[in-house]
Amino acid sequence: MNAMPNGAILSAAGIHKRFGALVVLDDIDFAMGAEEAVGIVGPNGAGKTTLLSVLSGAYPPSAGTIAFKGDDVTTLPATQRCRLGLVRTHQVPKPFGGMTAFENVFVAASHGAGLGRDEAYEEALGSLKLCGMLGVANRRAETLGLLDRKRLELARALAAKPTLLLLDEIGGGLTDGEAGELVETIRELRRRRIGIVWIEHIVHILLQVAERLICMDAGKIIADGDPQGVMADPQVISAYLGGGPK
Amino acid sequence: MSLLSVEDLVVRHGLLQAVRGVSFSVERGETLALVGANGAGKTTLLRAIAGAHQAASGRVIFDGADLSGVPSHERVRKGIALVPEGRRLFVQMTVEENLLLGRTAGRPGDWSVERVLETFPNLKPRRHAKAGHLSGGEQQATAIGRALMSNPDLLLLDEVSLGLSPLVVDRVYASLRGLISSGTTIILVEQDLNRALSVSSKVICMLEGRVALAGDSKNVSRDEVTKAYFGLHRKAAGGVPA
Amino acid sequence: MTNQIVQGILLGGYYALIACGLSFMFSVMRIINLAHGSLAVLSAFALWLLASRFHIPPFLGLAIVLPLMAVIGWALQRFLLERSARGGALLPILTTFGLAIVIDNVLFEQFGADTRSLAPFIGSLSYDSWEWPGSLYVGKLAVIIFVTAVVLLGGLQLFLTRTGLGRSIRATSEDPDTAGLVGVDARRANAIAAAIAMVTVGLAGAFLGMRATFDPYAGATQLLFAFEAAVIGGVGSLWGTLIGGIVLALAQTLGATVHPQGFLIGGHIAFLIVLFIRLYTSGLGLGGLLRLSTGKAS
Amino acid sequence: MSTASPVIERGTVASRIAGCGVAIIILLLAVAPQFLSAGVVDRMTALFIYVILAAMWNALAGFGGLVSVGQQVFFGLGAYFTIRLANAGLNPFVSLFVSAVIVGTVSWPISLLMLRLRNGEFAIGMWVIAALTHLLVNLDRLIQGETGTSLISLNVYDASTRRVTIYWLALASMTALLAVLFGLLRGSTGAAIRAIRDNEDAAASVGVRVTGTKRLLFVLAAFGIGVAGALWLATAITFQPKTYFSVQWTAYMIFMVLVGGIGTFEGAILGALLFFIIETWFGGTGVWYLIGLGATALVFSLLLPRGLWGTLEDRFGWRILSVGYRVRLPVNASDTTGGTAPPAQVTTSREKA
Repeated sequence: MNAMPNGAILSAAGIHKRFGALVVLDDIDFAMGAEEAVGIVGPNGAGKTTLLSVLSGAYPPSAGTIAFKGDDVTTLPATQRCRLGLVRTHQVPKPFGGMTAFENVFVAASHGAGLGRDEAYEEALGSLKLCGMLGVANRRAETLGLLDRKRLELARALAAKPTLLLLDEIGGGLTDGEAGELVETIRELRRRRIGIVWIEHIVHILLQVAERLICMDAGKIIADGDPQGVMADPQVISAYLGGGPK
Repeated sequence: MSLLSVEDLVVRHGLLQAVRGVSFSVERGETLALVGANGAGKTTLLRAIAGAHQAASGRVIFDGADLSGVPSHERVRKGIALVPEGRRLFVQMTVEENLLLGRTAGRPGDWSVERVLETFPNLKPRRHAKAGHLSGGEQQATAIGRALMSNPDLLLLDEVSLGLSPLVVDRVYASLRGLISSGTTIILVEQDLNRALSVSSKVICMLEGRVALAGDSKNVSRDEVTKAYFGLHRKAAGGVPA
Repeated sequence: MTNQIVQGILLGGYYALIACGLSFMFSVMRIINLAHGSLAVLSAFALWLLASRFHIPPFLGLAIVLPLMAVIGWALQRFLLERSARGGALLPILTTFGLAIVIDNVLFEQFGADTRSLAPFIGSLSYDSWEWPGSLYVGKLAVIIFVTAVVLLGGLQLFLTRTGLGRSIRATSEDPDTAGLVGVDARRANAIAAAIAMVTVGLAGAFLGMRATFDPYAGATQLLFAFEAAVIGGVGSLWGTLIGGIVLALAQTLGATVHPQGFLIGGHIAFLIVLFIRLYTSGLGLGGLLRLSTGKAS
Repeated sequence: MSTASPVIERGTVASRIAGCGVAIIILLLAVAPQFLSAGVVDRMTALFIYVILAAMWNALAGFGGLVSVGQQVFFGLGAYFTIRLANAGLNPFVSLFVSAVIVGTVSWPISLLMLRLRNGEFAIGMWVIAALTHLLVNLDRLIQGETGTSLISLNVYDASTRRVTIYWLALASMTALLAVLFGLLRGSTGAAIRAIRDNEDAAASVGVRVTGTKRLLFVLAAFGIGVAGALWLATAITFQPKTYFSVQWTAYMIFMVLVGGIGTFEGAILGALLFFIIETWFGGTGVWYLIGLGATALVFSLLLPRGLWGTLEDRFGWRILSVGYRVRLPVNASDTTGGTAPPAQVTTSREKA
């Protein structure tokens, strides 16, 4: 697959990632259009988070190229990709613990989105509000609970004004009510025409938002398409549960 | 008396409440399979039983003794051994050294380096190789062997077939069957449902920190487990379990 | 020239001795102990006190001082390092730096600014030498120190690989969490490792006192030597430390031949050059220089 | 939904009063030499230098997470370059500041190597740099090794002019450096600096330029400490490398910051004041004084790692010279969990000073 579909905002071709002898990503080809919402599922160790890290620039791929908005960003560090609008969240939230929730988000607005002071304030407050975090805006992040840290992770990424948001398991550990709020938040992002790639283990949450689903297993994409179809794919079921029907 | 009983156990992993009130018990000689999606809390549950996480509330009772506050190395001494997810071998050390470490607790029993090598013949030529240089199957065998070296009464196995080729998985499971028939009590986390059901006597499916389904391995259907696994059973029921 | 190289190599033995405790503690507990040098000087003063006040010769005095150092190491780990390490990576630096200041100045308060030496208490050993082929004169003490370093490093290596306790310590340094799961008491292993490290520091202090002079503020220099030798020696086995010590000593010897004040400068520059090469060729900057390579896959 | 938007507050009533207070204090300090004895003027000059040292080390370690035990290198170089420049014929007072600029410039290449080190390695690596620089300075014929030399060109001024000029220079330097530092830390760069301290990877992933920001901080701290070293030389006149390149200076900085409150702007100043008082009272006790300093630093790092001001700030919410941001929610906002809920008054989200 060398020719990328026209209008793809993000495309990755021939991505390999090895850690020592361990092959984590094995020839991944992936492209998505702007404003698309793509879910990624797959069993443990399938390479999902690694794929996200390679796409976001946390580390370079061992082979392959990545293009964002038509430019080759394969060797661009995460900082630069963020400034171009490709922003990620972390599976284990990484807040700036000594700073307040607002300050966390403000950093992203002023540096990631490159806004001036007043616009950065607006953007930061808007992101906090969208994620339901205004009430804890003045709390030091290290004093927040897991749920708020996850929300903060999302709010901070949003404040960097992404055109494409890479989400890594932001739904884990949520109650049903909380998960519902999260789904609403993500739907709002979609209305704002932000593209989304979302890795999630809690499939029923993901299915409420994703219009396309990718299933990975052992470093490869094994299914890609309509969510219901992918979840019914025997290959997907056996990737999770192994073997054929009992 | 059950060998192990877990009573309304709540465990936080970092800030996440990964296990949210789980109760079950395991009798001597039984094999319990624990299935569920990632993040369902299986690994945290096993680690809490092994003492790597302390319970936020609830109790783990082993051989009649409450284990609250007992650190992991003491639990090994009492007879609980964990084969951790991802094997967690000491990669700088040789296979033999890894195995010998399993003897630190000093529990009496039949297991020796020689016997482990008999049980896993593929390790024999690798005895002095660094654990970091082993293949996945050899690593898994070493990890199981290391746990066996403490002569445990209860063996906890976390994803022993992950990342292994089917052939190697077969071999690992063949040796597990040997252990089971020799009367070792086992709790097993396994992705492959068929395998899990085929070796176990009881099965528990976890979902988001709770027990979504518990039953006899012979009586549950694959379909039932699949629904519980993805949390689709409650959508179908149209409600939220209490 | 051959003479200088031989002397340099022998001096490297001393640096390996002082460095091995520092890198041992770092590889097990991930802590750089800034009081390392001061503790070596403390040991030297203890031996000096025993020798001058109670007429116990230094080599005999070690029988008292080394166990004492072991206790200090154990207590240090249990009461200071374990606690401060919980507060993140930066606190142990501040804690051990504070400790170094306390030790230095307590020594100053007790013993004053005079420089001391253990040389007067070891008889002719301090100046005796052997003549080697090629009319090479090598000090007996220098040879003893070098041999001690080799024996100590070898012994430590054997201890770590051949004994259960040694394996427990290595397991703890690789992965304290999993070590607990196989039955190793990680806290105990760390405390024992600290005790062992302090014994090597005590021995290094003894030789510092015998081969040269020392004063209450000599600890800082010893710490820098130890750090430089450990970093130059780099990752891997304890033998790397020996090589690091020898490289450092040779660079100092070379420096001294270039300029009368070039001894220390030569060592520091060698350290910076090695550092530069390591940082810009291997990308080790992120992983840490002293750390034994763990090769852990993510 | 409410029509009122939240307001970003940069200060409190207390901080506005404190701001005025600081301005008054500085004005008073500026005219103080008229009324103070020579000895007191000299001591006050020392205090200003301590404040600079504490603020700079705090910026580096407390805000940037870069703990260095080799900052004496910049202190010594500040003094050394002053000597060199004055010897070359430059006015000694001008030399002080040109010297600090050179120190800042020199720190740039040092940062290329040192900033790649982590934690303890950075700390002690800086110490090696300090030791090496000390030795190299000793090689300079002008310095005559450890014998040292003096800033003789200052002798053209009479003693009282010299004393008061240095006092004013120190006061002005302190004020200016604190202002620059405060401005930097309060601005978006300051937020980036703290973000890097808390999580470097996350900072990079939200668009913070990690390396450049760290370097800026490193160079600024080097410059500030260079100023302090040059000023110290001006008060002491004599330059002995051993004194200036002593690790004791870093020990003082650590003590001041650790006791005052690492990572808070007020903490460093408070720490410098406490240190100054302790030195004035106990400095005469010589070595016990130093033992006390070391032990206090040890105890604080173990038991009260946020220092006095940090603890007060946590306990009572005191903020005087805060570099942080507070969100004030409108009174009718639905959230009730917000820490501060004073009456709402503004409807835009413009900054309120």
